[in-house]
Amino acid sequence: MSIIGEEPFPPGALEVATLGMTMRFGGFTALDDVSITVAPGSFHALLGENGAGKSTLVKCMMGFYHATSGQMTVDRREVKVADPRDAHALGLGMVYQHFTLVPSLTAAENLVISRHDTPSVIDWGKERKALDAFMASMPFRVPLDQPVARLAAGEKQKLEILKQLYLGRRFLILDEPTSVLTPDEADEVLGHVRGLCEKGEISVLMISHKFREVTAFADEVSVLRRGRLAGQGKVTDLSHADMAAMMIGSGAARAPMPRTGTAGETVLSVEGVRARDRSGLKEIAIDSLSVKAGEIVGIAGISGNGQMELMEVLTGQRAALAGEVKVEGRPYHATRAEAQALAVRYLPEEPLRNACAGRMSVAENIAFRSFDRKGTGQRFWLDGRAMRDSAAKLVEAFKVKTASLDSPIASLSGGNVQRAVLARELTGEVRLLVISNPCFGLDFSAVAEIRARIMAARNGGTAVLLMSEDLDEVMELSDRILVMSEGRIAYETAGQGADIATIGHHMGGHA
Amino acid sequence: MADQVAIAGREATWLPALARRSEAVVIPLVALAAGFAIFALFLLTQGKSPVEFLAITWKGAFGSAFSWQNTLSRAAPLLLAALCVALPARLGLVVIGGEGAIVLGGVAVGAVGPHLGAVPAIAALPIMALAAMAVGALWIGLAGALRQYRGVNETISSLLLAYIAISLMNHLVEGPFRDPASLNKPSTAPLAETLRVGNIPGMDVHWGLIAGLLGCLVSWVLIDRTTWGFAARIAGGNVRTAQVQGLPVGRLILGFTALAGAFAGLAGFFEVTAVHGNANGSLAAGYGYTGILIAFLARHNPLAIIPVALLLAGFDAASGLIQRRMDLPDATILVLQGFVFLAILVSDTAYGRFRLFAPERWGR
Amino acid sequence: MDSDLGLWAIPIAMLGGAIRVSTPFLFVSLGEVLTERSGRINLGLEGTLVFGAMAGYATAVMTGSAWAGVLVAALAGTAFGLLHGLICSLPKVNDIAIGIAMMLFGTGLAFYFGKPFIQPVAPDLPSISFGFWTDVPQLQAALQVNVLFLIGLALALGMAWMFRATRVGLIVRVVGDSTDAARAMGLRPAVIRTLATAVGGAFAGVAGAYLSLYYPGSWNEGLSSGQGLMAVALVIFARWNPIACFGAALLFGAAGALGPALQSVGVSEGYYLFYAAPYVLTLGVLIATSSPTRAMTGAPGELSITK
Amino acid sequence: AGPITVGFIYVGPRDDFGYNQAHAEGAAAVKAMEGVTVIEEENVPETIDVQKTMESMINLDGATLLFPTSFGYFDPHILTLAPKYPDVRFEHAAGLWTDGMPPNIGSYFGYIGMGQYLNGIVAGHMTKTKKIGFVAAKPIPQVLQNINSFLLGARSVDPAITCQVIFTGEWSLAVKEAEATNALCDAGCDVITCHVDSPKVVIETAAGRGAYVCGYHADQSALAPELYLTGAEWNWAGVYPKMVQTAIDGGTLENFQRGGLADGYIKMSPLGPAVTPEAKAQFDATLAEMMKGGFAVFKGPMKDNQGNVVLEEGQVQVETDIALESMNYLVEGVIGSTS
Ligand SMILES: Nc1ncnc2c1ncn2[C@@H]1O[C@H](COP(=O)(O)OP(=O)(O)OP(=O)(O)O)[C@@H](O)[C@H]1O
Ligand SMILES: Nc1ncnc2c1ncn2[C@@H]1O[C@H](COP(=O)(O)OP(=O)(O)OP(=O)(O)O)[C@@H](O)[C@H]1O
Ligand SMILES: [Mg+2]
Ligand SMILES: [Mg+2]
Repeated sequence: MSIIGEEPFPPGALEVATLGMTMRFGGFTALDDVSITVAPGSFHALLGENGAGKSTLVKCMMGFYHATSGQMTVDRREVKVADPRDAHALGLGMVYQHFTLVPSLTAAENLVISRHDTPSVIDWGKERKALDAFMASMPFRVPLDQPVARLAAGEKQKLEILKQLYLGRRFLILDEPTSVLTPDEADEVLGHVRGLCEKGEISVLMISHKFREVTAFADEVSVLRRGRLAGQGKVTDLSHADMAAMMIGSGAARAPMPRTGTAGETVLSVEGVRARDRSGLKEIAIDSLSVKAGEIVGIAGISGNGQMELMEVLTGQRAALAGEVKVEGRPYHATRAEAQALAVRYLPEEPLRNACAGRMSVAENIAFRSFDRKGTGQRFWLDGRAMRDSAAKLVEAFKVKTASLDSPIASLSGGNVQRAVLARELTGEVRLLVISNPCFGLDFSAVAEIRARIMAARNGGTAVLLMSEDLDEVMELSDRILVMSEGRIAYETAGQGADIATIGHHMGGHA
Repeated sequence: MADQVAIAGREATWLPALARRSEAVVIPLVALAAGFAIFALFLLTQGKSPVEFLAITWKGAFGSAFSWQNTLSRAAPLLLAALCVALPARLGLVVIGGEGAIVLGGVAVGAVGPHLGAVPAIAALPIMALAAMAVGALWIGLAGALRQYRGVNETISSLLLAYIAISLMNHLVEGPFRDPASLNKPSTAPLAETLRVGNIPGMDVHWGLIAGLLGCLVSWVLIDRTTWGFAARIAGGNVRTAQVQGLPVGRLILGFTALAGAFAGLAGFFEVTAVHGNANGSLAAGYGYTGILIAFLARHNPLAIIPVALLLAGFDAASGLIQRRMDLPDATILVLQGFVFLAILVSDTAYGRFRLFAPERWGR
Repeated sequence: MDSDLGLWAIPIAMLGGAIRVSTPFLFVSLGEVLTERSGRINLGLEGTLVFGAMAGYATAVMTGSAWAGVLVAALAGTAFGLLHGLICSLPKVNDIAIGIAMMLFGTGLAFYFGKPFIQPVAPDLPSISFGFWTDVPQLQAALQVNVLFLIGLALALGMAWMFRATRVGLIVRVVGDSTDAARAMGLRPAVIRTLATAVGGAFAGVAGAYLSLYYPGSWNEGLSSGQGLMAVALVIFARWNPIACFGAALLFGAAGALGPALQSVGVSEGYYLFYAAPYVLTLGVLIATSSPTRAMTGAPGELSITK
Repeated sequence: AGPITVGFIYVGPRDDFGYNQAHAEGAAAVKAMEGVTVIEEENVPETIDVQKTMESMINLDGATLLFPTSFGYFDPHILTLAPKYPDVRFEHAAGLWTDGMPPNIGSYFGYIGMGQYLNGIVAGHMTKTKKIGFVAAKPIPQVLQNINSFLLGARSVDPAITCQVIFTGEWSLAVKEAEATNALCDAGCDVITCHVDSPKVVIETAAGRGAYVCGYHADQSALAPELYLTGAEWNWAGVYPKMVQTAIDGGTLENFQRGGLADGYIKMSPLGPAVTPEAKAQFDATLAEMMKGGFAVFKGPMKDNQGNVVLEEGQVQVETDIALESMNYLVEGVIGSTS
């Protein structure tokens, strides 16, 4: 907390700096002597692989963690931040990697309750007037009376940022703020934030994995590697390759992925499928969609436009009201027997939530596809030894880092969970692979590895349907690109030579 | 993450395996002792001797052949009642209405039994058992079906169904199924002597105990050693995952709740055939509710149900002796159970805290 | 005295039953709403209620004041709630299981310490006659309303307002819906949940005092026939809405009065089935209002049983 | 005869102002005897638990005389254990020992219906609405006989009186008993009695509604001093010491034993302050008649409340008539049904 008796900070953007910040978790050093200065009114980017310590650094700044050693200054005054409340009092705010809005509260309630001076009894009439006035001064707005759970992801992200501005923060930390936005929306949001920087109202420290955003909006960049500061500089002085080299060490430039073979027979075809969406109010409608062997069809779109529902229809979690899904010409209902007979595999998003049982062991999780198979027949008695043996092989082959095969899979890091799931789903013959956001929140090298495996499957003749909110990913991998908007396929183009701007427009529903 | 290395699967030797497994035995035992210790303090405030209490409890529960048989007799229905909670729990369902399946299972036996006079016992007993299990399966399966097809929370529906079942049982045994000769205790007609289930040879404990033990064993094999059980564990761990894997979650829920109900119904069968000889209001003896506690204490592991049920039955068996010898009220044993169970459940928090039980952290 | 009301006797009896019987359900379910809205479940309120009944009665016997009994019952309930809350703040502890153990613990302690209080007679809580306008004695009796019932009604309305328009109410909802969001706001979820559980326990204690000090108005070991457990179930039925809890408690009380009322007008066959009416009714409404595809509306996001 | 250990088992708490308390008072009287050790257990359910409790008393405490007091302990629990322990004497309240049952079982009870008849006489004098009420647990013979006796006592005053009965379905269920009492008051009953294990709730609730009350099982006058008329009480303290003494002396206890007012098995609570002189006069006269023994409440012609003739003209069932113990009807004038 600031020292009593001192003058308050002058209004406007703050300068915030860390000096020799070190953080140890037991014997493990997550942050090692990191010094970063964010100049007042600047837009500072923080890069680094997963686990590099980015979140740890900002959590120390916000008072979630207490650094083992090191100091922090705000406008050149040393400050002690014991908990987030202290940080807030200083004018520091943070938008987290995962949403911190309260789903069942309305946007208005979320805003008002996050204030530090919320009155004991809230006069909603007065508050609404103030909120409306605030909203009117913002370049983008969000419906105030809806429970947040009903907002689309993009709206939630906007609301997160609005909330910080509403709270009058003068130093803003953004932890991967654009992962759920369209490029247009991302540009809009970050552009506005940058505008505030330029006006001298706030300073920003943004964590990101997207070089494009760093180049477009940031002034300065710092790169962490294994808890150490690996490099720093003006954005204008650095190329993408320079930044990548700082992140992963000695210039491990990636070769473009080889793409071999040509598309074969149609494997998946979806005709006239209709299904209710989560809220039960809207419908998704896929008139026609097909994927051929040896082809990756990418579906781009902002989250909340029906991709999840389509995935659920394909995995059998959601009943289709009409239409037909066929695999290899045969009607497909996603039963286990069909999936096994037709070699259909899935990689749902957020693998720990959708593709694993967190408390079961790594070996058990890896066996989910095969535990009941005995050659081509069914098995009744479980074979624990065979499960362990094959899990051991796969853990090795897919380089899953785990303390033991018996560790609960929830104790693995995000990237390793995804590797374990890949190991399970890409083993054996795969004729159709349905994927959703496979690399969300993963680092650079993990992303490269996973994309390579998907490409390898394609080259081996697998039909791949890839739904991703990461446009770069769709562009990099797809042979054909579809855009999903408002529950429909709004646009189709070949992967080669696709125009990112056009796709972005269709994603936003204007075109 | 320097300590996390890609490992080969063959590292397991007996010592780490033993260490990992012993955690689940050592922690509850220590907690049990702690619970007793707190209770001892309570006794001291009441001016009673904890040592004497412990000695009498031991004597009444396990101290002699008679006491053992007393404990085992009481444990028999508890084993089956606890399975009724533990099996659905493996699927992530909290079913607390086993009492309903027990009483209706008993009523089914009371209704069917008197009509089986002409059937030889060898066939009649299984028919009665099946009737009880079918009714129990139907009752708890109904809670499962409501959950699966109507999205009704199974905890509350099973509780409501239990209250409904008890009313139904009372209505039936005092109305349509009442034996007019049952005077002061309205009951169904008494079962023929040949249709009574007797004691295990050489013991004063009825066959329900064996059925309970077998039930636990079969459930354990089912859950731990078969692909069905594995599928159920996946669904219990994460139902979305199970759906994506194409596992028949609905059928698993129906199957497991029905099986759970069948075990509870079987408890009703033994209450009627081995204890009462007819169905009457005493079927609602609260075994179903005790079963909930046992299942949670056993962390829904069917094998762990056995020692936990014995512990509870032992407390019950000792309760009378404590009343008589120490001039303590009958509720003393409830207080003891409260302390002990809270201690054991609180000890859940200790799992994973001790390096001793985590071989991967040895030598660090 | 014209006392033959014919079939009118049934609705009047159900009205009276609703008012008399609903109060314990109301208090326990309001307490549970507060607790569950903060993201914790307390299945042990049955034990708290029984202990509250005993403690309240014992205090009233010893002090001669029924209100002192209510106060002590509330304090005892707070203590049980606090214990539950603190235990459940420990990582990995299962709150459902702890609740079941607390049920046993509370009941055990109540029976243990309650033995000497089965015999003595305690003063009753006062009630207010709202039946002055009528000279039908049945109606007058039905409209004998205990002060606690009115307090419960006020509490239900107050809680609904609190969740909407006070800082405390919003904070409880935040904590119950998203631990992460609460942490990010600088709230301490464990502390808030523990406090909400403690206050919820106090409500359950008062519910017990109503049973022992007003209706039926004596302490014995069979006093509660599962009101505490049932009330916890009613919370799901009422979708975590305090005003709906009031309605649910009234409905449940009225349905419970149906059996005796029917017998009193001569419909006496199959009374056990009428006694099941509250449960059948609750289950029926629950089935009718649930849906397999929609998540339960109003369920706090951090609640273990609806996750 | 040496010292002897006697066990008492109760189905509820032993101070319930009712059934269990009446027995516990008997046990207390036994405790006061020389050379007798009394052991007691309360809240023992009618399941395998009671069998094990009895065995535990026999095996671990050396009890040789047991008083398991609840109705439901008899069949099958006592019948199961008695052959196994031929040297132990099982004395059961209300059981119906018949030839062929083990000889070491005794079943004893009192003609408490007489007490309810006396309750009815006072109620008949005191009721203004001509409607009296009865809260009953379950429709078993003993309860039906009590209800019928209560009404017949009242009808001996005024044949226009009716009795409303409400069954709660359980021996002890406080809230439902209170609701039943309220329903009776709503239906216009102004004198109320009951047959449940613990009458405290009924008495207090009825008195709270301003109705007169008649007690049952034990003396509840302290609960409603002004409105309590009288009550039918057990007098086990007068019975049990005699039985235990017989056992100590090596005498034989009857397998089937019954007694009434004259034998000191039951007694009436002192008449309350509200009782009118006319009521007192008829009460006293009838009581004196009963003390002679052989009193009959049930005399033909008599119909049940379905209109069936249950006793022909001239048929008389005196208090000792065993047929009374399987009564399965409610007499004309009782509003209620047996199922
Ligand atoms: N529930 C848990 N129990 C034990 N350890 C855990 C748990 N959750 C995470 N960890 C450990 O904490 C560390 C951080 O996990 P996190 O998901 O942040 O990894 P990461 O740095 O993002 O790695 P990746 O690049 O693989 O995603 C991992 O080493 C993981 O093993
Ligand atoms: N609470 C903790 N306990 C132990 N280790 C931790 C903890 N939090 C973080 N770590 C470790 O510190 C390291 C840095 O983690 P951090 O979350 O800061 O990474 P990050 O750079 O933000 O990664 P990402 O891109 O996945 O967000 C990781 O290896 C992680 O395992
Ligand atoms: Mg991070
Ligand atoms: Mg990560």
